[in-house]
Amino acid sequence: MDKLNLILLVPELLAVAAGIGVMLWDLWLPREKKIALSTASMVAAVVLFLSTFIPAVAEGGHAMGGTFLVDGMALLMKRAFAVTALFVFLISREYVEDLERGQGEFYTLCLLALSGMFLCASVNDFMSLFVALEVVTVSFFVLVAFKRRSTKSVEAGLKLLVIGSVSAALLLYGIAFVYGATGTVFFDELRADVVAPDFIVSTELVIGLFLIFLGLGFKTSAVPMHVWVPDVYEGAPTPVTAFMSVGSKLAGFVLMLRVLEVFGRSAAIAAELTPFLALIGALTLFYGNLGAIPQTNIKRLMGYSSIGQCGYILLGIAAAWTMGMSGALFYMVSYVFTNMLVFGVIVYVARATKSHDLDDYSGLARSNPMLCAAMTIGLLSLAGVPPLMGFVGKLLLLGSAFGSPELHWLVYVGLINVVIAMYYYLCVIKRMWIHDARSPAKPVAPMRVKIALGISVLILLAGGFAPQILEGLTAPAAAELGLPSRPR
Amino acid sequence: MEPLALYGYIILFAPLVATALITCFTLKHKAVSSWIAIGGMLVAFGANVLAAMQVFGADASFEPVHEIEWLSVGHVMIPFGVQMDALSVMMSLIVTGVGLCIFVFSTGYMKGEDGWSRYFACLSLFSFSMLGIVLSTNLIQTFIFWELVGVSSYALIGYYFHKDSAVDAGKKAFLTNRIGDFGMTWGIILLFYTLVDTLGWERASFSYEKLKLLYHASDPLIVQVMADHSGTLALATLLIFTGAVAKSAQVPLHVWLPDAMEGPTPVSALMHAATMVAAGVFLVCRLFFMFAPYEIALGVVAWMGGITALLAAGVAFVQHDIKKVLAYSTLSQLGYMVLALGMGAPAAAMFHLTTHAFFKALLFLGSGSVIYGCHHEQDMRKMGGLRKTMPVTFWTFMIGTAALAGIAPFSGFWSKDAILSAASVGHVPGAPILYGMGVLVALMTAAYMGRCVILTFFGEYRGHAKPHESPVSMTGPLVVLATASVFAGVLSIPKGISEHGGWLEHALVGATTAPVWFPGMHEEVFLPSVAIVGTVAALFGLFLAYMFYAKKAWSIDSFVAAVKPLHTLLEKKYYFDEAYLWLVANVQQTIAETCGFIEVHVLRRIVDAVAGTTRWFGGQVRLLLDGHLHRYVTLALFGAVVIIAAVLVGN
Amino acid sequence: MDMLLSSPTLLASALASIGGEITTSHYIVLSALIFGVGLFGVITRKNAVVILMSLELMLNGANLAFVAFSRHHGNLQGQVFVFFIIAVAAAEAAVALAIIIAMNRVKGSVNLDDATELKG
Amino acid sequence: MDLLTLLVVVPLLAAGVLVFVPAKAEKAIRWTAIGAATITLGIGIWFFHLALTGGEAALTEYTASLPRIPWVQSVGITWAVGIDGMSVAMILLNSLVLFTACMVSAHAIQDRVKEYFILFLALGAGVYGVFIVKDMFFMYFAFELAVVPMYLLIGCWGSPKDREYAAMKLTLFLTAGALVALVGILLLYFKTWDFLRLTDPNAMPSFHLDDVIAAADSGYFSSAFQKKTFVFLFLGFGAIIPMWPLHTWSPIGHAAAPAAGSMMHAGVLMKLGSYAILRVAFPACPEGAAYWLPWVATIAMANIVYGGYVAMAQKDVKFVIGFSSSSHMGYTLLGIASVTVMGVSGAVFLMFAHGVMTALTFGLIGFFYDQTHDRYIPNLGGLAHQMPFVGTCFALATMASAGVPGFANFASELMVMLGAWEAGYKVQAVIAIFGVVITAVYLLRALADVFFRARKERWDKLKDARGPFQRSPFILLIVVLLAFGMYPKPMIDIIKAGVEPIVRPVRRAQGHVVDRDTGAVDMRGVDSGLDGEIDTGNAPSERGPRQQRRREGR
Repeated sequence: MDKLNLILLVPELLAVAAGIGVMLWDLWLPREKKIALSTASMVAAVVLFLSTFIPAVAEGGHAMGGTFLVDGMALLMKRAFAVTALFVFLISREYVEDLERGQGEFYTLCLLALSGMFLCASVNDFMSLFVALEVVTVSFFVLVAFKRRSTKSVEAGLKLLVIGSVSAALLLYGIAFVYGATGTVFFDELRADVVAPDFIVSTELVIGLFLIFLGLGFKTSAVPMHVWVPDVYEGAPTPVTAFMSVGSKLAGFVLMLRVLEVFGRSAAIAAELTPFLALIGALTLFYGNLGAIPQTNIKRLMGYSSIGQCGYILLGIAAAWTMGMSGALFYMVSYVFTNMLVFGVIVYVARATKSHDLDDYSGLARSNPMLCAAMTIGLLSLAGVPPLMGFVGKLLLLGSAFGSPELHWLVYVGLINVVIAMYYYLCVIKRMWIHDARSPAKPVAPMRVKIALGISVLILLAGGFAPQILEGLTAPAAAELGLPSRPR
Repeated sequence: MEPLALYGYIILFAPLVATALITCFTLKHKAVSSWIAIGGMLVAFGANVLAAMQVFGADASFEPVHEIEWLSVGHVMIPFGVQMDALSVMMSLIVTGVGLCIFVFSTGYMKGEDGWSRYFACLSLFSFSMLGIVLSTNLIQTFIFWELVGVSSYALIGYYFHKDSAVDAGKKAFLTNRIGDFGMTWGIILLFYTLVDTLGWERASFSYEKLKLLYHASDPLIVQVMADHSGTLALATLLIFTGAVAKSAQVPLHVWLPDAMEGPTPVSALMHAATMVAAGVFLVCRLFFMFAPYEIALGVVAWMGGITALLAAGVAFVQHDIKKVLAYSTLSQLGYMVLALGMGAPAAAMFHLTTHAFFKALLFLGSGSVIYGCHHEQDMRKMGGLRKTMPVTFWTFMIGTAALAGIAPFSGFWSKDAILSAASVGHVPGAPILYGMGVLVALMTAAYMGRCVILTFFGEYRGHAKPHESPVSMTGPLVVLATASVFAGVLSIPKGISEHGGWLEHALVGATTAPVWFPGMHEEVFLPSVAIVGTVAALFGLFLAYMFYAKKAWSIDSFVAAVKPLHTLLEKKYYFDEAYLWLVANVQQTIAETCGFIEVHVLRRIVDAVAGTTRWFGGQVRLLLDGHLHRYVTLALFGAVVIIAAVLVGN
Repeated sequence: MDMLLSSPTLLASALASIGGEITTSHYIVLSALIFGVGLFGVITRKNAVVILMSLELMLNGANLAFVAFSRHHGNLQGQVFVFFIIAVAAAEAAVALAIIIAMNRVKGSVNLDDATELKG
Repeated sequence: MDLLTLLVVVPLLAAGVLVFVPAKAEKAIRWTAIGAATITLGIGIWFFHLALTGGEAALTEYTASLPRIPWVQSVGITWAVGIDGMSVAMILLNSLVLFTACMVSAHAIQDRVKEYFILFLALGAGVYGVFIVKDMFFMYFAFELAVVPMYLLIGCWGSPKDREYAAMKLTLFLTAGALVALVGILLLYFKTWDFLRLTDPNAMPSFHLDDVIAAADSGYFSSAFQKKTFVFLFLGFGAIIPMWPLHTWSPIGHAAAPAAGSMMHAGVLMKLGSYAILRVAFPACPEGAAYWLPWVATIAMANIVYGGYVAMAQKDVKFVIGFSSSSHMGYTLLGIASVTVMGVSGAVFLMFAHGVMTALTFGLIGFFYDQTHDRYIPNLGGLAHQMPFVGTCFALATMASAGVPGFANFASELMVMLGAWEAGYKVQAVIAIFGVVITAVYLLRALADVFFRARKERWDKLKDARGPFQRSPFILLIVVLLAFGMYPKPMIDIIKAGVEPIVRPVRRAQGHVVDRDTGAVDMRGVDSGLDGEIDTGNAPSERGPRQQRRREGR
């Protein structure tokens, strides 16, 4: 337990190393060769992905005196993060090329954020939770404000910063309460304590947990800490938005799952948490999906949509049993490919039309059928339409919530929102397929991106037709979490 | 399958085969089509004759019914088959025989029509449907062909589909019959399930033979049960009768028949005079055992017939279109038959049906020949003096008129006499009145036919185009039918005259007789008084026509002026069409418009409103983020507080 | 402030021991007050720098709570935590100042009311 | 792989292949699609033949021979397909419509052919899926799979006027309906899981219908639960039928869709709802059905009459047919509500007949609309002069739709009426009979005003359907209608064998004596026939389970 066992941290360490390495190499590279950095980071991402398969890592266990845990969920999510990073590097290449300066920093920050996400997947005490979270957050402060000359970018950065810090403070205060109530910040001890027969659920603890979930809700863009999302999604550089919409969101979720996993073991605490999470989930669903309807900017639309998507995962978390966890993990993984698909298209359409207006997408079906197909499939998967991955995830989440009768109302809310979401996604699809092009601009995507998009389309279809493949990974990971195996 | 049944199927399907062949292969080759059609008819007729020889032959040892399962679910089995008893064979002989004449006639009349093949295909289809009704063994099968007859008549009335009048007439015929079919379906279902509820699945059935067994049952239990539910059963019977009312054009569902004259004349002759319109009468004969037990049912039937006969005869006076005159006379003759049925003399009805088939077909073809000869002129006011130019047509037409007017010894006399004598001794309420109406109608018939003949064939020619006699293909059938009209009477010369008489009745006994204990059933005898009254009436009618139109001794105009209101009433055909028009245009259409309004302005609005509301909420939600950071933070923290408070209060 | 009020046991003990010797509750009340003041600052002030200061105040509120609980439970976890918080806060502050400067560059002011380009 | 699965795989595979065919190779694309459709048509006919020769036994045997392929084990999703008399009819229907629709669109669609056929095949696969699967998850899956292609088919190839509104409305309505049904499915799912856990404490859940039905048969589902669940299932699937007043999406959907689109939509898509009700709701919650169906019968009445009258008020020929469809679906509902083997078989047979008939109608309308670009009846007229073949076919289709004997529609509607009366819904039955009159009114009007009357010069440029390629789909459909109409017994025997086990539990719930072996349903309790009824003295019709049931039912 208390041995260092550094081998488990290889991915994290590699990530940090890669970040620093890129930064240093950046110093030596002449201006025109900087493109190599992009290649380097792609390689790094691949290496990081592979590093999670190192036998010692893959078999999992504790490290750093029990403050670092590698289990099924951690591994799964680290791989998801690595894939996300790879996607980001793939679609950001042109964008970074156009930067007059600071290519190195961009990749360094991305890699550092990635290391933070890796850490989030494996935290096993509140201190590392906080630190890991902040590593991600702070890197994103910078990334969002990366276009220092763009008022939008800076404004987005500032908003993210303030709201992020406030939520961090809330989180800390919550942790403090939990610490006060239980006397420890180590998850292993907490896991043991909460199921102890003499454990009493004090109000401090409950409030503390509420605050913690609010604080994490900032990253997962859950109501009420979602306020930053639309602005920042719109203001940030598109690749960063992509990274944030998946990476930092999932980091938040993996932390939520972790905390839930720790405290949810005790039925008493779960009974306190479920209504809270359910309420948040319902509000998030309505807020995101209703807000998305009138949007005319694709990135803003995606911002609201990502709020809505968060609501569905909260359904599974509120249900707090294995199927919910499994569904949440499934959904998170499918979310990686879905959102990356969509943002991949967004990046290259925006490069052609120089704006993010929804009407840029009119007639895409004729001007670039391949991108149009990818976008359509991505949006449909977000809408949860079979035979796509998103549908299965959504069904698992709804199903898990449906298991416990007191959450039926939440499922009805979820179903209503499926229809609403269907509407605004179809509005985009309508533009692409039915309307005629407005601008002569013909979006084009480089081959590597085409391949990436193609692969993720295939994965989405595979995840729809043969969900058992992915489900075979998430189910055991969820089972490990030690939550009840049937609805409460 | 014994030969008789085989004949049945041949009779039934020969015309259908003809239809199929024509539609699939020979639409382009006119001659071939017509020969295929006639061939089909010939085959059917031949088989029919063979069947008749067996059925009416010396040894009556044959199984009349052959059925297969057409559809069966649970306890309900709907059969399909042929019933070859005296009634059906008799009727099918008429259909095939008259049909054959008319097919041949058509080859002359339809010369140069481009829809020739279509015409013969439909004609064959009609023959198939009609024979189906005649030979069917059960209610559902009858209903099936009942509808098919309607369809083929729709197709043939609307033969000239570029003419609005023809199209609308077809529609009218179809819809009027649909109303009848509505009642009929209802009646059939009601009857069947009443029997199911009372006698159980085993005994209930659609088949005529099985039903007849029930009605004739001696088992006291069954008799008891049937008696208990006589009300429902009578209702069912009358509902089925509505089908007959529509098809046989009885008031008030008669409106379609006059318009149906829009079709080619041979069609009018075959369907709207000889066969199809008689289907109703035939059906009642077939189901007579169901009507017989119920005084009320018979009463309704009898009165409906009487009224129709009278009203139609009235209108016939004021028609100028020669075909319209015949159409209304057909109505009134059908009324006669129905009257006979109501009086409990199905045999008499069938007798009249037979003779009427011959002479009315003859008259229609005659008028067709006239129209053809006058270059498709139908208005009698533009004719006259044709007896010189088209002698054959003239003489045959005269024979037909005589028969229709009921002048002895022409066939019409005997059949009409049979009906009148049945009426004179009938048991239904108000029988004497009906008898009086019958006599009056006889008078009127003679009168308007006299008018028709005089206007058409006597006096001076008032038309422009030069009239000419028709080709043999047309006159031939006329002669054949004329002969039939003269001698058809022998089928059932009453016993009083010759001991061999009453043959038809005896032949039909098996098929039509009601239970022994039926009061209204009446052994047909020769009543001299009735014969005399009838003849006098007819002669007086002819005399009137002569005085008014030929001798012009009395001025028709002054007479009309004298009875102005009556005349307008007749000209307006008692305002039936107007009434229906009002019903359709105002009631029906209003309902439709209302529903349409609800659809568009209520239901659709509601749905759109839901969508609109959602969109509105969307618009509101997005206003929450107005760009001011400190409001964001406030919103977030306020939200947090509210949520936490809510949850804590909730727990 | 709110979350303190909604935590009755603490408040009760705090009020009970007014005038008595300093208990954990006093520290918690104090920390809550500090946190609340910071929060109030973030909500009300428009100047980015002041907001940054308020944020630091909130974090320090949390720090105080940790230290107090650490003493209460007699283990050092809380105090260790505080070091982490201080470190992270420093990093955050650095980035924050950088962003504020950038804003000052592009907008010529650090007033949040000038940063309302993104909305809806 | 078994033939049933092939039904889904072949179209999907074809669609997958088409993705990689260059968009310019239109001929190849068309023939690939037609080829796929033909294969499935062959399979459909094969199954029909199997049922014809072997009867229900052969089908059951075939189903039993198929493995349950576990799909997502932890959630209990299995790929399990099965076939019975009912699905045979529906599969045959879908294969016919899919094939003819492919043929029709092969010459009607000129723009974005590749995308069109990819979506079209996906749609077909989805419909097949619903008809063959025995796993509720895949039932929902397949249905949704069919909906979205419909959106794009209508949106991209529909008539420009109202396609966006129509497509959006249709998709949202169908999705919403499916979701409501999903609630019902989930209710069943968890209840079944509880049931399974009774025997084996750590049993896995299951979406498989057999497990659900086993639980239902064992009486594990409380009456209250069944009533609740049935509402969700019925409303959900009912919106797809479409049941009044949830029908507003349907007529406008018909109107806006391209010819083949409306063929598939009216031909098969609308049948999914009633099929699913029979497949899931009846066996799973018989008591719920027994409780709610009297109301359903009344709604069916609304469907028939209201739909008919609205159709009468329409001036757009596609709307006329669209509303007539929702009117005809009223008969299906009535047949379903009757819960007699007669009525339900009639409903299923009607689903088949109406599917073929309406496919024919929309195919023909599409044929002349592609040339006239006008559906407004007063503008049309006399088209039979220019296109006699199409006119004849349309007249036949009209007759079929008006329930003229000789066409399958007549037999099925007659069965529905008999069934409704048998079940004691006399008023509804009479209304249904009257509905036939209404139908005749508006259909004949449309026929006369579009194809008959004087020739109009402005339409002289119209071309009639020429050559086998253009004519064969219409002829095929007509032949099918006539064949099954003239001698319906074979088809009915197949259908009723499949329907009886579905009807049986509901009848038992209604308190009838049911013969378990033959499935023959005795309407009159033990004392059928005369004996033992007279003894009681009072008239037999005053007693017997039918009357009792009616008292319970209402």
